[in-house]
Amino acid sequence: MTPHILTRSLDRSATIFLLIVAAVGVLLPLSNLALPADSMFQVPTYLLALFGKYVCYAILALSIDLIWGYCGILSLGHGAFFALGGYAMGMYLMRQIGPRGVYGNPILPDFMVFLNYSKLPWYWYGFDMFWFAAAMVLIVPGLLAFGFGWLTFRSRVSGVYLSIITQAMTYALLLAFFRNDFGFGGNNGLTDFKDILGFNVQAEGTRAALFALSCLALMLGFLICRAVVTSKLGKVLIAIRDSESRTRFLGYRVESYKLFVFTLSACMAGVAGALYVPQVGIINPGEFAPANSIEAVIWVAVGGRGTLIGAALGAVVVNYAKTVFTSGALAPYWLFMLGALFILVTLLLPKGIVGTFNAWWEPWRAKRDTANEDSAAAEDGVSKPRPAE
Amino acid sequence: MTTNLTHAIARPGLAKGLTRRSWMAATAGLVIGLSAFSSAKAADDTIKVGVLHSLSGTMAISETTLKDTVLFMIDEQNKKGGVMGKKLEAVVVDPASNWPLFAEKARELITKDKVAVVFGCWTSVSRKSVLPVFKELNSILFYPVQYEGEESERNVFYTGAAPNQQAIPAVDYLMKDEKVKRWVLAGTDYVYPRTTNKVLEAYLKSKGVKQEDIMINYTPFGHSDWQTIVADIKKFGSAGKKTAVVSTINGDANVPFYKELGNQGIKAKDIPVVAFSVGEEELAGIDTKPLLGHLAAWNYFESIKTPANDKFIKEWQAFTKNPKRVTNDPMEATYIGFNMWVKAVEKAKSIEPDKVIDALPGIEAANLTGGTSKMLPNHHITKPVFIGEIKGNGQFDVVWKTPGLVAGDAWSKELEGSKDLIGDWVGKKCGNYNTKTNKCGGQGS
Amino acid sequence: MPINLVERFRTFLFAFVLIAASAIPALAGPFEDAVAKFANDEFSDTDEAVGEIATSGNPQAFAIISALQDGRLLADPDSKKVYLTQADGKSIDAATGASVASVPDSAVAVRLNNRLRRTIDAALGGLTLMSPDPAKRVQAAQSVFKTHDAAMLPVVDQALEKETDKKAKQAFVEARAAILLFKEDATDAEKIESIAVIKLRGDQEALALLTGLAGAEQSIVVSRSAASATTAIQSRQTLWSIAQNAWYGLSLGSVLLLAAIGLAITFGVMGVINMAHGEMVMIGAYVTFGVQEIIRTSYPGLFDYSLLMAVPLAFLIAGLLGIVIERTIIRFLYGRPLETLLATWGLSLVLQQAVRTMFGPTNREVGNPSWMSGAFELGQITITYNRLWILCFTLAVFAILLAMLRYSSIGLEMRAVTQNRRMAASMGIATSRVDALTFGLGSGIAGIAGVALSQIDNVSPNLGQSYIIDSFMVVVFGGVGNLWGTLVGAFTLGIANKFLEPVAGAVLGKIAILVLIILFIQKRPRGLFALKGRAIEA
Amino acid sequence: MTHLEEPVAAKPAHHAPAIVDPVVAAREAEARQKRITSALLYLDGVHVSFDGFHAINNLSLVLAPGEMRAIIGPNGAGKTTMMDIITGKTRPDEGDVYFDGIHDLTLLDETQIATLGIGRKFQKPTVFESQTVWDNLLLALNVDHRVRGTLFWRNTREQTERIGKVLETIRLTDSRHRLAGNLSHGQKQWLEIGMLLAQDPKLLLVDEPVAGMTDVETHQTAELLKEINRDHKTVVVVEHDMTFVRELGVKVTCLHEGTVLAEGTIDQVSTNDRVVEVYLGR
Repeated sequence: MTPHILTRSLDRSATIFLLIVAAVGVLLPLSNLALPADSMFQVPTYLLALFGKYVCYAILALSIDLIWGYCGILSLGHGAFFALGGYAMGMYLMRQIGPRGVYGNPILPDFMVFLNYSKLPWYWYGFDMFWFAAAMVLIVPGLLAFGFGWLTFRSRVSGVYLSIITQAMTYALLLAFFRNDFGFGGNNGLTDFKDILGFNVQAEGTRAALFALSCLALMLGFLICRAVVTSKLGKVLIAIRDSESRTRFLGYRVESYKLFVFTLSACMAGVAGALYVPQVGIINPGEFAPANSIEAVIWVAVGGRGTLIGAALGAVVVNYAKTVFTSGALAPYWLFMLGALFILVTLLLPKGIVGTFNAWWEPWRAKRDTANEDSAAAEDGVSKPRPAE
Repeated sequence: MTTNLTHAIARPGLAKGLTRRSWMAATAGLVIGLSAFSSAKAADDTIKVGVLHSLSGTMAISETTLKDTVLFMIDEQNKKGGVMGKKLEAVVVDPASNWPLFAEKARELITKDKVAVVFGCWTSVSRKSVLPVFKELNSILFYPVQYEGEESERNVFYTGAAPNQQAIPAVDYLMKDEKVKRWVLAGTDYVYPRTTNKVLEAYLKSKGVKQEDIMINYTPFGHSDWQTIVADIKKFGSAGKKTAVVSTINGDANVPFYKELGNQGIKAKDIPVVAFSVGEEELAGIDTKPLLGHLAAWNYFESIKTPANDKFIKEWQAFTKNPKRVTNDPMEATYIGFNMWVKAVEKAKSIEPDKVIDALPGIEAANLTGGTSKMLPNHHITKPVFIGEIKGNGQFDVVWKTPGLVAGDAWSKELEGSKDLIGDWVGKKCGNYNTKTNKCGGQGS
Repeated sequence: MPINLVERFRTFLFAFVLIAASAIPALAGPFEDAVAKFANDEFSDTDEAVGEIATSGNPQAFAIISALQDGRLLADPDSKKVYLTQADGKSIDAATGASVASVPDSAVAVRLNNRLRRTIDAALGGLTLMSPDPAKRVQAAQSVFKTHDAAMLPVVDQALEKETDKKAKQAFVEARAAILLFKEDATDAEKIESIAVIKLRGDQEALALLTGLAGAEQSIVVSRSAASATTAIQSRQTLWSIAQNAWYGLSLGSVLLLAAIGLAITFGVMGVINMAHGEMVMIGAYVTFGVQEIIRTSYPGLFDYSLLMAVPLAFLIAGLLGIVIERTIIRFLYGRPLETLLATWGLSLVLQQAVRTMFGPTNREVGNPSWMSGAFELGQITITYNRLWILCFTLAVFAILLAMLRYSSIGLEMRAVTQNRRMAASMGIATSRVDALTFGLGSGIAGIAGVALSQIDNVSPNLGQSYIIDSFMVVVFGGVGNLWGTLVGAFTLGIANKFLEPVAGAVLGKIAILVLIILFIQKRPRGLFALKGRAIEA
Repeated sequence: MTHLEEPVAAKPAHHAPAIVDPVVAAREAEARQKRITSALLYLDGVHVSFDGFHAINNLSLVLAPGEMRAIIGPNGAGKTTMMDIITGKTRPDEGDVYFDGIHDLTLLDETQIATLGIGRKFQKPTVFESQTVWDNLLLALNVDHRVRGTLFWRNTREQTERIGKVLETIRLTDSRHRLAGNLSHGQKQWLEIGMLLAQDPKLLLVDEPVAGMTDVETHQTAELLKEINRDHKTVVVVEHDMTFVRELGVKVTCLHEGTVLAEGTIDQVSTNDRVVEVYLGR
């Protein structure tokens, strides 16, 4: 990444966002590990695990926002890439169990033993090595997205049609992974993990490290997204979103752009899934459910489509609400609240939380900043968009 | 489609006061949110009991009843004065049929709410999902549903049937009483049917049934178009030998399956279907007249006449204020598990998980069918097995039962991988002790 | 251990022939003892009692056994008395035949299990071989065909001689052939002739019989002839199974079409992605449940008409709900299809949970009216009435909808608004009213679909979810905005699915269909029946 | 009355960007050999139908390099469809479409055609509304349009100057930081023309450039187009506004029902009986 991309990507709010994520990524694990359990400021392991999950969801939300908010590709199957990344990591973790499984088989995971597998299926080879699994976390979702995108974007399937066939894709994968014959543990999925890179996945230190790592991945993902959307490529993506055929008549190969950003986004979703699995301790075909993908899209809508910070924020806010509402007296009504939230956000906050916030105070700020911005713009040749009235 | 959204693309410039303030406000909000989580502390005068059953999503259909059962049991126990002089307090959460959420909620119940015990889970995957949490945080889970076995964990007590307490007696009955020679093993494609069918296949073959007389069929969850499969069963069954269907079809798919059976005219007297996942609750959604005589194998039926069961049903219907509310096998399993836990706490004089876990094996509690179930060292219990025929009113008529109670096997003797394993948390302190190598498999070799 | 069924059947038949020939009145004594056994509440005793009563020759035998079959035979375990409730509601003492004023409360229906039901069938089957009702004679002959017991030959011969009914005669001929085929002392010529008869019958039972023959020792000519008959039947059955699969496919297609047709209106015509469409279907199913519940408690005689009443009601309720949804949510989101998707998804969560709160999370029972129960055979295809009616119903709904869009004024307005909203508005069409009505129509049809689906599927809060993805696939595959496309799409997918299922299994078949749809959309991005031209590019 | 352009002496063929498709290459080689035409744009015997409706019917049209042509015709005459064919949006059912004498446009897609140097302005002004005027022009600039090129794109003085020049030409220098969506209708039309200029094509297709403009703006637009044409660019203008067409003062083609009804000067065409009958009205 060349420096000019970096400077361009880091505006004020992006920098603040990164600083906050970094602070959370350092302070929460530190407080969890260093402070005594009865301290007021100690973050219990339970919360750390919970927030680790949110951070993974935030990465997934970022990846969706990149394609939906900036390129207008509404994927209702992004959970598939998330789940594939998760499975790749899960397979590594399964292989790490080794002879500590309940049947004590040094090679075969438990579910294979009781389904009478005589040897490891070929597609499980290599997953005992971390680097291989880590590569697969990117390659498998990336390849699927590339293949799917190559077919789809070339034949100009777009809009609602694309959304529906992405849904078909994840649904087909859901059914496939449910099959026990498929060799991924069927409905029970992969679970009962012991070690990651030699560290016990349940140890507090590992949890803290995984949390910090997730925050780091979120920062990195955010930076990559920012670099993409603030480059000229980002402008082309927005152009494609707003008028695909116009972009084509300007001589841009729209399908290449879509393919690039779709694949990038799928890889990010894969990373999110890979970080998610060791933290929640299970990966199961349920992650492929179309409902999950739709929910992830809704996080983005709630936070603010087309604002990367909003996507991450939306994921955290909605999941936090879900955590709160599914416990205690509100438990029977939480679906009402979640449903109402989605309806109200689309009706009353079409720009999402961050988008609305921007629209609300941007004109005010713009008035103050006009002078120095114009001079700055003239120099670097990149102009600043303003909200539409 | 053209949209007029705001896009934060590039906004260089100096940090302005307002942004900083707004971010500070957001951070403050986060901190308040955090403290809201950790503030709840267990009150000292009650014992908290966690209820981890889905109240929404696909599994709500089965699990909601069990949540009500636990609440009912707690209510009854509190009327008797609670446990060790303390009232019980239920903490209900909704894991929403979402497996990672099960793990999250289990963690929340144990760490945040500090519950003494959790009653919960239905599907195997939900149990697998929470298992590491219970192990890590050393708490107790009572699991009340019949399952595929092949598990014995220190922190889990299995009060539902293992395959040898449901599947094998049912097949025995069909072989002896109905002279069945040809078998269709039909199930939903997940672990419980897969394992049960593996166990059954091995068992049938050991009884001399040939491969060509066994048909195995798997369908996806919620399968609703049964035309082809029912026709196949019909065809398979008309080869001159007495045929039966052993169904491990899961919850939702059963209604369309039975409707199709009824409509295609497969009568129980020609091809009986014995099901392991169809109870009174499932039948409540079907007109059972065409299904007269099809079978189910359970450890409990609502129709069994014993004083304990009559009392249970009466009080349950009063508790739910619904005189038509049915009872079923997993409810009885919850009932037994709950009473065993109460006895174990009273025996251990503590709710400390370690003490209760050690106290539980050997505890006996009356079941609802006139016997006394006992917690075994492998954390499974002894249960009677009943075969019931579906009646026209949605209930079952018991046509056969085991002479005594059957001890639950954690590890199936019919499967290659597990025939030498036993679970013994009393003597060997091990859930997967290998009797051949005399080693505990799970603790590394 | 009870006496072997066939064994007893043989003795019984012997007795039957005797009775038929001499009609000697039965003697009292052992008969009363046999009847009293019913009161023991033991399956083995009941079994013995049935055998003894059937062979007793007592004129009450038929009445008692059929009462047992229907659950009209009550036994008092205390007094060991057995009562029989007659069709007119009056009760008699089963042993003596004397009327009784009232049956004691302690008397309960004699319990049965499957083995007993078969014993009863066999007993009644023998008793009905000479029944005056030809349908019953056919049934009796069928059961002889299955058991092909040589002892039955004289009775069958006798029955065949007297038989005048064409169908029953054929059944007896087949039964006789089955017996001869397995009779040890039958000649080869007789056996070959029998094989020819059985080959002509050509169904699964015939095949089973011929396969069974392979086990027994036969002369070369007979086994050769049996083998060729088997092959002939098998090849014929392959053809029939294609027809059967096609029927299953049509039937599945009709279900898909029914679920998708409302969506074809809201999504296809209006461009609204209604994720709550499945919930409209669910509401229709719950309306059916409600109607049946009222009928069950208040007007049980009207049960067969429950669906006829539920259809308009479901249409109205789901339709009105649709209009409310359109007015309160969707109209603010026109032109933003993806936002509509999210809002209606939220709505679907709310509706599901609302139904769960109101009706409970468990399945609700929706019964089949008598005209939708059972099946009939067409050649060798089994056609169930409920699926046949659903197919007819679906086509009727489709035709009415098509006619409505084409010929009614509201249909004209709907088409006008979808084609050019601004133009329609300037011509004085109240576009917002048309929007609401169109959405209401789509929702109402979803409600109707719920009525039909309640006949084959669960009525639970999750009902809608299982159809939503399939419905979208159908509409997209068929081509958005084209009702004919939806029709062809639904039947194509249904039939393709049913032909794939026997080869690949249900799960892989479904995956294959999804993959095929994805690939198909690459080839024709706008579906099977895509609109062409400039209009759609806008 | 209708007559085709006289064949001009063959010019050496332009070297087009490398096209890998062997079929295309073969067709081009064939075309070069046969020297189909020296015209910049050559349409012959083109047919298109949508579901049985004949949108274009045996259409033939030839444009010499550097020519400006006005196309008129009633609604549904096939004007926009003709543009769709030239720009690769619609494939003709039959007929030849050649650009620069060698490129068979029926084999290429929109992107390839745009890269060859054909720019198009739509009937409804289509600019990127959520981006600034500056960015709109930047996107149109004919620099590297590949993914990698745009991802690592850096601004250069030369590009800034080019955009600045276009901004001046279309008189939007002061509005360069405004969002395109906030421009007036006329300004959007101009911006779109400006994008065409930034694209620097050989052939400009301009669909109804003055729809919704004031008289002054219409006049200015005409001047602008003439200026562009003076820079040796070939221009096709589709327009209803006869005053505007007259002001352009170029050869006029009248389409009707997908075929050429008349061709010639504006006076010739507007006095043609059939044109008057179907289009101008009596």
